[in-house]
Parts: sequence; structure tokens; C-alpha cells
Amino acid sequence: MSDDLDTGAENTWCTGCGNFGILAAVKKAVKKLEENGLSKENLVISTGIGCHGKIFDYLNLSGIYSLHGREVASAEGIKLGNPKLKVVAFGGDGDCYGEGLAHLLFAAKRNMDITVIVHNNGAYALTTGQASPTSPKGFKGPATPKGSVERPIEPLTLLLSAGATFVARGYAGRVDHLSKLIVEGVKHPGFAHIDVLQPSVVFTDYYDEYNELVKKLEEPEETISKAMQLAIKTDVLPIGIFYREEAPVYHEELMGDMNPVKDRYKREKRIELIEDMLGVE
Amino acid sequence: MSDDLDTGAENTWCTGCGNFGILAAVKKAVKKLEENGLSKENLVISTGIGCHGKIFDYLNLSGIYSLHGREVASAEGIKLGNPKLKVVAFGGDGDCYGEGLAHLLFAAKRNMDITVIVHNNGAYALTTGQASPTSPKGFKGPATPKGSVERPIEPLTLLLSAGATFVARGYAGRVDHLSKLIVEGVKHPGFAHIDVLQPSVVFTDYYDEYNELVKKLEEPEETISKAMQLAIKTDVLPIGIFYREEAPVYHEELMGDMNPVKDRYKREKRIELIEDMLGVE
Amino acid sequence: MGSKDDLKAMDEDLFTVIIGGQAGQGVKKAGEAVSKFFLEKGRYVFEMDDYQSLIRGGHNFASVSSSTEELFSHHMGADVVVNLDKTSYEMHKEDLTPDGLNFYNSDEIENGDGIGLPLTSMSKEFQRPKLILGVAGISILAAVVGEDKDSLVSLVNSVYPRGKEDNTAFSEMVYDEVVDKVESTLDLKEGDCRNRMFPGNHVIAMGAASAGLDIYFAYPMTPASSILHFYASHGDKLGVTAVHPESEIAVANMAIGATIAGARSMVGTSGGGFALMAEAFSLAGMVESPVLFVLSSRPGPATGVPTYTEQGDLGFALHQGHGDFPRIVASPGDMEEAFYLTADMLSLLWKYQTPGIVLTEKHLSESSMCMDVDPSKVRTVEPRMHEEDTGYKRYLFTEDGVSPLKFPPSKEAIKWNGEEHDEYGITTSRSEEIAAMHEKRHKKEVVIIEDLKDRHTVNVYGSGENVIFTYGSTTLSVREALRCSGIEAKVVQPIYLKPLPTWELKKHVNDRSIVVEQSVAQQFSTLLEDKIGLEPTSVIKRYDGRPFDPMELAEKIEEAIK
Amino acid sequence: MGSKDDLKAMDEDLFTVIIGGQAGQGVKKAGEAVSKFFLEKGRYVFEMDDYQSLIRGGHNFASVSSSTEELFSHHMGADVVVNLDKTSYEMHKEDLTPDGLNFYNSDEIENGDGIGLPLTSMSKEFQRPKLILGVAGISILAAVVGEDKDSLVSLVNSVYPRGKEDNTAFSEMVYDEVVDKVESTLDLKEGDCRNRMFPGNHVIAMGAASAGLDIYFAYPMTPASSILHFYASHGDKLGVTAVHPESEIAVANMAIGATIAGARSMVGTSGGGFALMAEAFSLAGMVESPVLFVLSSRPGPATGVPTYTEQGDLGFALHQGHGDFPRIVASPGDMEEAFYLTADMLSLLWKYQTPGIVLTEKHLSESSMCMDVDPSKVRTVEPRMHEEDTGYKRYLFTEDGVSPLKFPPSKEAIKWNGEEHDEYGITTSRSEEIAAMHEKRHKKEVVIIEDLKDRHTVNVYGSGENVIFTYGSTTLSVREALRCSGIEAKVVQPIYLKPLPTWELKKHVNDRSIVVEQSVAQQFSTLLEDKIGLEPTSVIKRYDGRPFDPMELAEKIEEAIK
Ligand SMILES: Cc1ncc(C[n+]2csc(CCOP(=O)(O)OP(=O)(O)O)c2C)c(N)n1
Ligand SMILES: Cc1ncc(C[n+]2csc(CCOP(=O)(O)OP(=O)(O)O)c2C)c(N)n1
Ligand code: SF4
Ligand code: SF4
Ligand SMILES: [Mg+2]
Ligand SMILES: [Mg+2]
Repeated sequence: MSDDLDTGAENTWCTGCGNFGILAAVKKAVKKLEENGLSKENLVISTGIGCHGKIFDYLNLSGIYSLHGREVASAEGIKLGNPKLKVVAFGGDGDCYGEGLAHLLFAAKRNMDITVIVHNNGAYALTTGQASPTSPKGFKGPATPKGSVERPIEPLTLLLSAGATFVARGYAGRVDHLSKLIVEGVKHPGFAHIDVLQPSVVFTDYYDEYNELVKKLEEPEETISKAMQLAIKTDVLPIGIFYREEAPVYHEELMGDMNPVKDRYKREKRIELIEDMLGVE
Repeated sequence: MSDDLDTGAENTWCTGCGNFGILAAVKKAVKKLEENGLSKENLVISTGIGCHGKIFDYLNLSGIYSLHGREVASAEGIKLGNPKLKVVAFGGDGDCYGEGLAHLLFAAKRNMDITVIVHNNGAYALTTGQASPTSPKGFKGPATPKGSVERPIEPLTLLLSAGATFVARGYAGRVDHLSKLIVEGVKHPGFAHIDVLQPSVVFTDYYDEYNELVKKLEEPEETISKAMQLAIKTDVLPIGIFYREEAPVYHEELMGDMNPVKDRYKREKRIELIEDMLGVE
Repeated sequence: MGSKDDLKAMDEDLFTVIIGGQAGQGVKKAGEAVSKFFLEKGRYVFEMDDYQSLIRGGHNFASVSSSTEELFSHHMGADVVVNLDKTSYEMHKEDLTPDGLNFYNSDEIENGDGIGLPLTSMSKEFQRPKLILGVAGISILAAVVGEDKDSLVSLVNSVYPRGKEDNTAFSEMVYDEVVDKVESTLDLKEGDCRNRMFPGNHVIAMGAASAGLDIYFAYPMTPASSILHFYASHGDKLGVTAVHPESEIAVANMAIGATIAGARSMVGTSGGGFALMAEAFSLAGMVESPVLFVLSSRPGPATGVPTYTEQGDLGFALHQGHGDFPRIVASPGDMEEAFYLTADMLSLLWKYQTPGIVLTEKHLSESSMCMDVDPSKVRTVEPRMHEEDTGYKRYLFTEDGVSPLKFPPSKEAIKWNGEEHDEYGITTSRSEEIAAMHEKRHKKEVVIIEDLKDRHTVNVYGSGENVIFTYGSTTLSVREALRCSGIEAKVVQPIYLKPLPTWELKKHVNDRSIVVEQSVAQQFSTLLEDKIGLEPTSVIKRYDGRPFDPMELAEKIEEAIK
Repeated sequence: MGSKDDLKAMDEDLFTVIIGGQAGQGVKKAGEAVSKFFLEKGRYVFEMDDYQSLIRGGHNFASVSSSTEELFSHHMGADVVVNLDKTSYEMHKEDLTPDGLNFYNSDEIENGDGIGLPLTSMSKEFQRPKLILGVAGISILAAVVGEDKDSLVSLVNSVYPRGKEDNTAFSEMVYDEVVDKVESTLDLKEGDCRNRMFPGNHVIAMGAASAGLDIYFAYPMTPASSILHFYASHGDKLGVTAVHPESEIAVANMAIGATIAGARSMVGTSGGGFALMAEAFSLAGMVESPVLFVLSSRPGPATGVPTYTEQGDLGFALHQGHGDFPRIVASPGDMEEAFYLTADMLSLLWKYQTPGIVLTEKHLSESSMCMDVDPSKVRTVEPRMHEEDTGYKRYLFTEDGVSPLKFPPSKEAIKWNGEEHDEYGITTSRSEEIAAMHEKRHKKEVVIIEDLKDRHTVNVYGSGENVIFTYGSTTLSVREALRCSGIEAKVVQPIYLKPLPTWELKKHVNDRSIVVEQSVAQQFSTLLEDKIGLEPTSVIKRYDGRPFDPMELAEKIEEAIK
């Protein structure tokens, strides 16, 4: 796949990895957003560390390859630095639901206007398959050879509890559907979370199961509580937008129309203001 | 109040502070637990940093005055080191729902057999009253002179989402009731969370409001979802046990009956085992 | 007037007031009023607030020293002590000069030494009796120095705008009572100081703002919190956004994110919070993000003693973050330097695209002092930019290791990478690329040293055979000690600590050198021993959380250089 | 046999095999098989695995060197190179000794230099063609050195227990093909080594277990993860519990918590994770908790290059945590030392109740080497305990600063306090108490130095006019370089880095000293310059993520000491 969203960097994901589906969906979504008038010059990404994070190298978009678990904080900083930018953070389940969980929940709480996409493969893949926060009980990995003793978290209910205003689930095996979710997420004014079921062919090859269980949602639920009911389902795995709500976004509440980068005072003005404050005559 | 749970340390909480109610309730609870056969020699505490954390100095119990936001991790470590101990962590809302939120949610997720008591005063009191994760929108503090722009989190729903098996709310102004909750929490096999409405007379003097709105619950709810509905109520503030469930506890799942401290192998045994592993003849 | 100690302060005009009481009795405010009173007399002022980590109760005090000459520290030998409660009375017994006047609350103490005033009963008449107590401070002082009542009342009203009537009445009551009880008034000369005074943290905040700061991220932590509060209140006006996120880890990573958007960002914290920023600090080094970290120290380790002062974080600051990368660490020796240095640091970091630290301590952060700065003298350097639309490489190899910057929106992708990377910012594990990128970053370290060689990097005060090495806010204590004692010595204070200006410092090394610092492990002395081969004849250290009292320090210096 | 370079290895029996291919082709396993083969011949073995941070694809290789003499490093000059894919063929062209044999996959390369084998087509017949490829490595080696087929098959079956039939068939096919194509066999002497070999991380894990470790906390991070995996698999047997919490911050704080319950706890991580533990490290210093931190370095800063080696965290490790408090930092120079030192460190920390670090690098953590240790030689020291039921003070002042320990259940409260405290562990902000507690902790630093003076703190290998200072796993490279080149020099390796045994090191300083290390900023050399006044004539450094190749290093050393 060589296009203007491609960097030419060698792709080192395993053949068949769900990450390819996510990459394809992102590219599609960016094209679509461009058609809708969002120039990709204004799109900035951040990524965590893990197999998922490698998407940084494969997407010809500006941004930062952040630390394990910190991509959401990085994204928030970018947004606050220049609110004109659209910011998308890519995380892993270990990364974003484990190491960096607090950033995610607080970004949701304050309705920070960013989009978070979590490559949820139920494992710490890049570090050879340890159990992650979303691994099922009994999951065998090198740190749990007899099976993990912990129950998994259900990320969407947590996010809904934290106050996320856009909560969705996608599946790496449904590229078009996922790309639409991403478009909607980016367009959503406020915090948008997209959890993506992402099989790791090496550690969690759940394609068959997912293909059988995923079920597209028509409409978001009306209430948080209904959305939560949907999220904890296991007989089917609903994909789509679970919940969506408009609410004031953080940067506008904090700074109104001000843009730290664009509206920076000139040196003279700053000096004048400080002189005033200091009482310099 | 001079008794065997008192250290004699000077109490520096403000007169009328809700923390006094919590301290009294804890002492009552310990007495009660002792009557029930739990020797306080087996009770170990950890505290975060904030006004709440000072309870460390006032309680004549073993434990650690931990870092801001880390009291839950400390408590987990104590429990794992010696599962025979009963461990209670005291946190603040800034501390336990902010800086240390991830530890709290993961302790709940893994059903770690500890009790967490959060002195929820809706402010960073000790650092002069900045807005905390539970401060209402519009809250004025030195870092938000024009009012906080963030919506508060509702801690109990978050904990229920994370899988907590005992979730309760108490009120510092209802000492007897709170002390019963603490007794129940400590007796609960698994993770017990008690959020305590704690007025700060300096920054959040909500006594009147709380006195009017709190309402004792008779019974825990049957389902998580009902418990959540209860937790988000604002017309009344239910206090009591919202939800309670029995589930396997982490340390038993991980190590069975083993106790790292009590069952430590003697030097000879260790050497023998390692020799065996090394193939030393 | 002068000091309580054997060594008598040589400054005849030195006048110190200590006001002590409980948290919640308005002690700090009382200090402010006294400071303002001195300032209006054209006197130089230094105010130090000593308080505990609690909101009500305990023991707080403000020590306000002033003189007609420029002065650099508060003193603990006071000409007037006002004790609002019993604890204060007991704590400050020793803090009186031989001729000093001791006022105590006779409702709490019977037959105390000094002049008893029934402050509590007097305050009972008013609406907020506890809060009003602090007003006694300035009222007593005014009476003692023979200030007229009207001036007192107008000062009280300007410092205490709420509850004017009560304040006025209480203040007059106290004044009259003192005039009744004190026979003769003390003499207080007017001076010609025209400066205003500010707490160090506000000065740091204003310095950064003048150099173009756009956004400040912080999680509250004493003694750095007042920078956050300053921007939260005044940021609107100055064009600086203040953000208080969920943790210090969020703070540091957001600040890095903001620089990617092109915003100049700064963070502030104390030791524990700075510890949590270690990984992000390293990330800033790797992605080459110029975030400025303000580290205001308090006694450590761990939570330590939140509201006191210490210099125990030096080694930690110099080595913050894992891995090899350049950083700049500087520490201001007084308020004016805090202003210019913070501004310079912001510019320097953007010039070299690497993180840096303004290291200071509670003693500078939270003390207030007269200050004469000219913001127009602030040097601002525009960072190197890539202006074209094409050919962008975030990590372009250049002679000095500095790659041009570019910010979105941008036609070409700008890739900041926290893993090792090639010039474009694409991840690599190839050996040549790893080595080359290490060399690129390391070059900047070399270039920064060259740059510093052209700058003023070491302050030297006074002269003489004896050399005193010190840094940070301890410089204030040393300068005041020398000023008041008349001891002849040369004070050498490195402003930059990493890279350490060894080329300058070495000039001053001799065999009559001593070191003054506030760390039990004498970290600063160790640094000088390591880097410039200093063999101090003595290291004077204090590590009980309190700044040095200048006269006590002078005695120690005298002993050390004997 | 010997090295590819001009300088020829003086060890006639040195024999090196390199196997390269993609992740997922079983390269590491192939290296293991080769190692086992050598071991069974009584030869000393060193295996280094070079791999990238990815799960499939890319380029990995294993270099296995062996000899009849004790050896200390892999070599990059190989006698036999097996390239499973094209990338490998291209990467390892240079890595051949003059007489070396180069095997390549002729399905991927036409007319390569060396001996082509249609490995891919041969593997196609089998069920897991990609996974089976690695079996070619040992099969080729066996054929090349004239091993009989039966022995080969039994070795293959023991190393590859799964799919025995396929493996056997494939292995025989490759063997026959090689015998067909290679005229004469290479000579491989048997040795009398009786040791087993282990990766460094397992050795560290066993060392800690032998000294009484109870519980290990870690969050996965290369190159430390295999300690976690080791305990997760073998902890049951050894009585060590392995816990993998949500983050490194949880890890470190849990580990401190565990010590309060009386459990000996250890944590392990790499630079980024260690950075996140900074605040907890300081907490351990304050509460006096003896947590042992294993820091296994990889190239930094930030995420750096996850699967490679570097020594860029030295300064960070030495200064970890804010505030003044004692710590012990030590770094093993080989596997045996890794075993005893980890055990010693655990005991030392419990003796002095303060945190400490075993600093190592990917090169030691993940390389495997023959090792001869006797666990019964491990010294274990019981910590000082308070045995009575009364009179307990957690922070009792004692002559050496060490207060007796007590664990719950306890009649009297045991108060560990992360704020400054009095002897009981109750919070204080009183000046005398702050100073006294600082002095108490600082005393331990002094006492630790005295203790170390009675210990073996510096390794010295060889002798001669020329002195080479090095530390950590780089010691292995230096020793092997000297062994194989015959260069006469004295190698000086401090085992302890904080407190640094300057008393020992100073004995070796002369004007013909060089330093060898893996840091672009030459942190180790700087440390020695600072602490023992070393003025090295040259600093040999490598910072491309790869360990030194001994023969290349030998050339550099030769040049440096000329
Ligand atoms: C602070 C820190 N801790 C640990 C690591 C090591 N690490 C790298 S990737 C990873 C796990 C990744 O799991 P996940 O986020 O689920 O990503 P995946 O590989 O599954 O896409 C870990 C623990 C790190 N880079 N930084
Ligand atoms: C890492 C770290 N960051 C910041 C602080 C400063 N700090 C001390 S208490 C506190 C806030 C406490 O708020 P909360 O937890 O709600 O406790 P409260 O005082 O309200 O009881 C903060 C931010 C600290 N001690 N450590
Ligand atoms: S290990 Fe799993 S997640 Fe990683 S690239 Fe391979 S298939 Fe994808
Ligand atoms: S400040 Fe508030 S929380 Fe703290 S002691 Fe006073 S009343 Fe209690
Ligand atoms: Mg994952
Ligand atoms: Mg609070």
C-alpha cells in the first residue's frame, strides 16, 4: 500500500495481524475526513508503546511516538497547545487500559476534544504476550504460565462511568465500519473513545470468534446505563457507537476562543504587561 | 480522646473537620472488630498524603504513611507480603481518585483483599483548596479562581465498573453508621471500597447539605446496574452498602494458602533448591 | 537594633519584626502588612514565611526584615516580636534582640516577659475574632515606631479590604493599648527604595511570561503551587494558560505535547512530583522537546517536610531521566536573577531543543523581597525554524546537532519520536543510525557549553582571601551574613549547574575555600570536589528545613575562616 | 578459526557460529541448540542473542562462541554462519573468519558466496515450515564438524520436543545436503567444562532466591522481563511469588509494602520503568525499606531501542530519587558475580534498611554463559530485629543509624513514615527532629562505606602497565578481548558503584589508564574522573546498541595503549 499516507517504513507487524485492519481503516477515515474538508495538515497523532504504537511509523502524519501509556496525555497537550488541531491517540490495551488508564479516564472526564483508538488485543503483544487488563481470566502468558487469576476490565463501561461523550467499539476485521467510526469520532466535538477488537495472530487469534460474535449497532443508546448493558454483553459483541452526547469541551471552557500558539502576544506586548504588573515606571 | 488507639500526637485538623468523624468511626470499628476476634495486632494501615493522611499519626496502629496517591499500592504490597494481615488504606479524593486512581481501580479489578476508605471532601484541602476530581463544576479554588471547568467523577460507578465487590458510601457526620460500614468492609473477603462524604470546614463546608440529603440504605442493591443508579442520585445521597458480592480473592488465586512471610523456606532448603536448578553436584 | 546573637549586625538601620500565631490567624497577611509598611517608608524589605503543613492551628510565623540599605534575607533576631498565641510566645523567646520588644497575648499567658495585650478579648467584640487577630501585628508596629493612627488605618484598609470597620476599630484599639504601655517609640529611618516586592514564585512566573511562555501545566505541590495559582489568576491577562491535570505524569507529558503544537510550555513541582516526571523528562530529551521544568525543593526524601526548605535535590536534578541526553540546569541566587534566568532558560531550551530545569527552593519560591528588574532587558531567542514547505526532517543532522523546527499545520509530516529514530523521525534499531543519533544529541551538549562560555554563568560578590561557594537561595543567606557581619570574603555562586561553568569556577578555587549549602549529604560541595577539585576547609550546612539565620551563619563563617 | 579481523584470536580452539533469520524462524532456539551441542562437548560457551523489538519478521541472530578455555563473550567473527533468509545473508557477509563457512538459503539468494542450501523448499514438506527452519542451524553445524547423525538427532529431539518426527526428518535432510557439499570437516576439540549455562536474568533471579527473596514484583519491560517470567514459572518451587501489577509505580510501592509485612521483595525493570519508580525509590529511602531494584539497561533515552544494550543509565541510577538518603548500587561483571552479588545485595539492604540497585545491561541479562557457582557460599545476614514486646520505636536512634525491625502482628504499633518523623515514626516538622533524622539516615551511608571496605569491591584481572577501567557487562567484552589478543593489561572493575570503592580504585590509577564503556556521554569515565581523579588517555565507547565484538575491541585497546 503506497499512498500519500504511507511513510515507506518497513512494516513489521505479523502477517494477518489485526493492526493492518486498523491501519487501513485509519487511512480510509483520513481520506474521508479530507473529503469533508479536514485537511490532514491539521491532523496530529500520538501513539503509545507496543505493537499498536508502530502505526506511528506507518502513517505519514505529524505527531509523537510517545511513551508506554502516555499517548493520551501527549494528545491532550497537543490539543491545548493549538486547539485548531485534530488529535488522534493510538493506544494498546496494556498501554491505555493499564499503565496509562488514569490519563484516559481523565481525558474523558474533562471532555478533552481528542479521539482515542485502542488496539485491544487482550495481551501485551510486543513484550511477548503477558496478560493485559482485558485478558480473560485463565489467560496463559509468560508471566501467568498457569493462567491469569484476574478478571478482565470492560473498558467501555469504565469510560462511560468516567463521563466519555462518545464511546464506540470497532473490529479490525470490519475495516469499512471501523473507518466510519473513526470519522465520527474525529468529528465528534469532545472526547471520543474507540475500542477496537484487534486479534493478535500470535497471542490472541480470536478472528473466528469475533467474526461470529460481532454485531453492528444501528443507533447509539439513549442512556449511559443502556450503553453499559450493551457493553457487558458476551453472547454477541456489539460494534458501533454505543453512546454519544454533546457537552462543553475542555479547551473552550478553559480558554474560550484563545489559541496559545496562534494568539501569542508579541514580545513588546508581553514586556508591557509585565512592566505593568511589576510597577516598572 | 485518649485510648489505646491514640498515639498522643497533636491533632492538627481544623475544629469541626469531617476527618474527626472518620477517626472516631475507625476507632469504633476497630473496637468492634476486636470484639469479633480480629486482633488489632493483625490490622495494618496505609495512608496517602493530604489532610486525610494525618490519620496515620492519630491511629496507634502499624502501617505506612505512604506517598500521595500510593496508599492503595502500599496496602496491596502489605497484603501480599503477609496475607494473614487485614489491611486498610486511607485516601483522599485528590489522592485516591486523582493521582492514584489506577491503583484503586486495579485493586478492585483483581479483588485484592483490602479495605479502602476515601475521605472525600471534594477538594485538595491540604494544598489550600484546589479543585479535586470530585469537585463540582464551577468550584472555586486557587487554581480555578473563576470556577473549575470540569465535571466531577462519580467514584462509586467507576469502582463498580472496575469490578469492586464491596462498594459503600458513608458520611463523616454519621459516625455509628460509618463505623458499621468499616466493620463490614474489613470483614468482606475481597476488595471493599468506602467513599466517605467528608466536609472540610475550610473549603467545602457541606454539613448542612449533607445532613439534609443523606439517606441510609437498608440493603445493598442486587445488581451492579441498580447500584450505579443509586450512586448517581443527587436529590438524595444514599449512604450504606450499595453493592456486595463474593468472588475469589487475588492472593488466594495467586498463591493458594502460601504465605510469603510465614512459609519462607529455610536457608538450607533454598540452597538445595537452587543447587538442584543449577545442576550443582 | 540588630541581631540577638553575640555578633551584632553592622547595619544600624536593620529592623526586624516577627509575628507568630496559628494557621488561620492571618499570620502571613500580617507579615504582608508589615512589609508594606516598611516599603512605604522607602525601606528595603525581605519577608520569610514559616508555616506548617496544616490549614488551621499549629505554629506559623512571618519574619520581616528591612533596612535603608539593600538586604538579602530575613533575620531571626527581631526588634519587635508579636505573639498571637502561647506557642508563639514560647517559640520566639530567643528571637529577640537585646533591646527588642516582645508582645504577647495576655489572654493566653499570665505574667509573660514583655508587653502583654489582651488580644483575644479585644478581638471578641468583632465578627471574625480569629481572623482579625493578625491585624494586631501592624497595629503594634505602628504604635511602637510612632506612626500616626490615620496612616495606620489607611494601611490596614488597603491590606485588609474585607470588614473595614471592624479592622479599623480593632487596629485602633490595639494601637492605643500599645501607646499606653510602651514608654518611648523606636526610631525607624526612611529609605529611598522605590522597588516593589514579590514572592520568588511570582517572579519566576513573570520571567517565563516575559520570554513568551504560552502554557503552564502543574499539579499542586508546595512550594511550587503558587506559580500555578499566579497563572490561574493572571494568565488571562498575560496570555498564559494554566492547566491543572490529574497527576505530574500527565503534567509533564502534556507539556511535551504542547511543544509539538509549537507552544512554549513550562511545568512546576517539588521533589516528589519531579520524581514522577523522570520518564517524561527523558522523553523530552529523546524527542528534543524544550520543556522547562521548575523544581522548587523542600526537605526530602519522599514527602519530607512539605512547607520547609532544603537543597537535597541537586544530584537528582542534574541526573534526571534515564539515558544519555543533554539538559540545562540553573538555579537563581536572588529574585532578580530568578526573573532573568527563567526567561533565559526558556529561550535557551528552545534554542537547543532539550529539557531543562530551574532549580530553586522554598526559601526563594515563597519568600518575598524587593526587586528591581526591567523586563525589556529580557533576551528572547527565536528558535531555528524550517520555513520551506518541503524537505522537512525533524531530526536533520546539522553541524551543531540542532535540527530546524516546524509545527502543524504542515504539508509534510513532522515526526517526533521517543524511540530511537532516523532523521525523518522513523523508528530504527540499525546500529549506524543509533550511533549517529546519539552523536547528534550529544553534540548539543558540547555546543551548549560553548554558548555558556559566552554568558554570565557565575556570580561573584565581594572580594578577599576567603572564598565562599554557595548556590541557589542559600546565596541570599550568605550575602546577608557578610553584609551584616562585615566579614571580608568572596562569594562565588554558579548560576548554571549543568553544564557546570568549571572554566569560571576554577578561577576562584584556593585553599581558603568554604562551602555553604542546605543538604546533609553536602551534595553541592561534593559536586565542586568532583568537578573543580575543590577541597573546602569546611562545609557549613543546615538541614533542619529552615533557611540560615544570617547572623548565625556569619558566626559559623567567621569560625570557619579563622 | 578465530576472528574476521586483522587481529587474529590467539585462542586456537575458539569456534563461533552465527545463525541469522527472521523473528519467528526460531533463531534463538537454534542458538540454544548450538550452545547445547558445544556444552555436550565439554566446551565453554557464550551465547548472545541479537533481536529486534518485533514478534515476526525483521532480523535476528544468535552468535554462539565456544572454546576449550573459559571464554567471556560471543564473537562476531564466525567460523560458521547460517543465514536462514536473505537479510541475514546480507548482514553477516562481513562476519566470517578467513576460513569460515557461509551457508545461505538458496531459495532466497541466487549464486551467493558460500554454500547454498534450499532451506525453504526443504522445509515446505513439513507441517510448520517456518518454525522448523531454525533446526537447520544445528544440523549444519553437526555436519560441518563431522558429528554423527544419531547424536544430532538425539540433540534435536531434546531441544525441540515438539514435532519430533518432522524435526528429525528435516534435520537429517539438511545434514546430508551439507555433507554432500562440504569437502572436509572442521576440527572441534572437546573440552572439560562441566558447567551449565544460564542467561544472566535467570542467574540474578536464582541469586536473589538463594538469599531469601520472598516476592518479586514487575511490569514487563525488556530486557528485564525474563526475571518475571522465571519466577512466574519456577517461583512455586522456590517459594518466590511473582506479581505483575498495573504499572511500575504500583510495582515499586507494592514492593515497599511487602517489606513492611516482613517480606523480602525485589523488583526489576529497564530505564523507563525505573524512571517511573523514582518517587517510590525515595520513599524507600525515607521509610528505610530495603527493596532491591534490578535495573537492566537498554539504549535510551525514553523508549530508546528496547532489545539492545547500553550503559546510559549509570548517572541516573546513582542519583535515583529526590532528597538525601543512602543507597547501594552495584553492577556484576559476569554471571557468577551476578549470582553472588544479587544475593549479597539483598542481604546488605536488609542489614542497612535502605533501597539499592543491581545495575546491569541487556548484554548480561539476556546473554547466556557457562557458570560455576555454589549456592551454599551465599552469605545471608539476618536483619537486626527488635525481639521484645515493648519499647518499640521504628526509627530508634542508634550508633550506626540502623534501627531494629519489627513486623506485624505486633502488640505495639510499627509506624513507617514517608514524611519526616520522630523516632516513633510520627510526623514532625520540628527543626531539631528533622536534623536528627537526616543525620540518622546519613550515618548509614558512612557505615555502609566502612562495611564495603571489608568486602571485595573491585575485581582486578590480569596485570601490566596498562590499566583498563570498565564495569558491568562490558567487563566481559574487555576480558575476552584481552584473552584473545594477548594484550597485557590490568582490568579494573568496580563491583560497587555507590558507594564507589575509591580506596581500592585509587590504587590502580596511573597515566596509562583507559576506560571502556557503552555510553556516548562516557558516564563511567566521568565518574572516575570525578571520584578518583582518573585522567584516561583514551575512552573507548560504543553506543550503537551492540555489545563490543572482542576482537574489534582488542584492536581499539591496542591502538589506545600504543
Ligand atoms: C514504562 C514502560 N514500561 C514497560 C514498557 C515495555 N512495554 C513495551 S510494549 C508493552 C506492552 C504492550 O502491550 P499493549 O499496550 O497491549 O500493546 P500491544 O503490543 O499489545 O499492541 C510493554 C509493557 C515500556 N516500554 N515502558
Ligand atoms: C506526588 C505529589 N504530588 C503532589 C503532592 C502535594 N499534595 C499534598 S496533599 C495534596 C492534595 C491532597 O488532596 P486530597 O488527596 O483530596 O486530600 P485532602 O487534603 O483533601 O484530605 C497534594 C496535591 C504530593 N505530596 N505528592
Ligand atoms: S505480535 Fe500480535 S499484535 Fe503484534 S504484530 Fe504480531 S499479530 Fe500483531
Ligand atoms: S483543611 Fe479541611 S480537610 Fe483539612 S483539616 Fe481543615 S477542615 Fe479538615
Ligand atoms: Mg495489547
Ligand atoms: Mg480532598
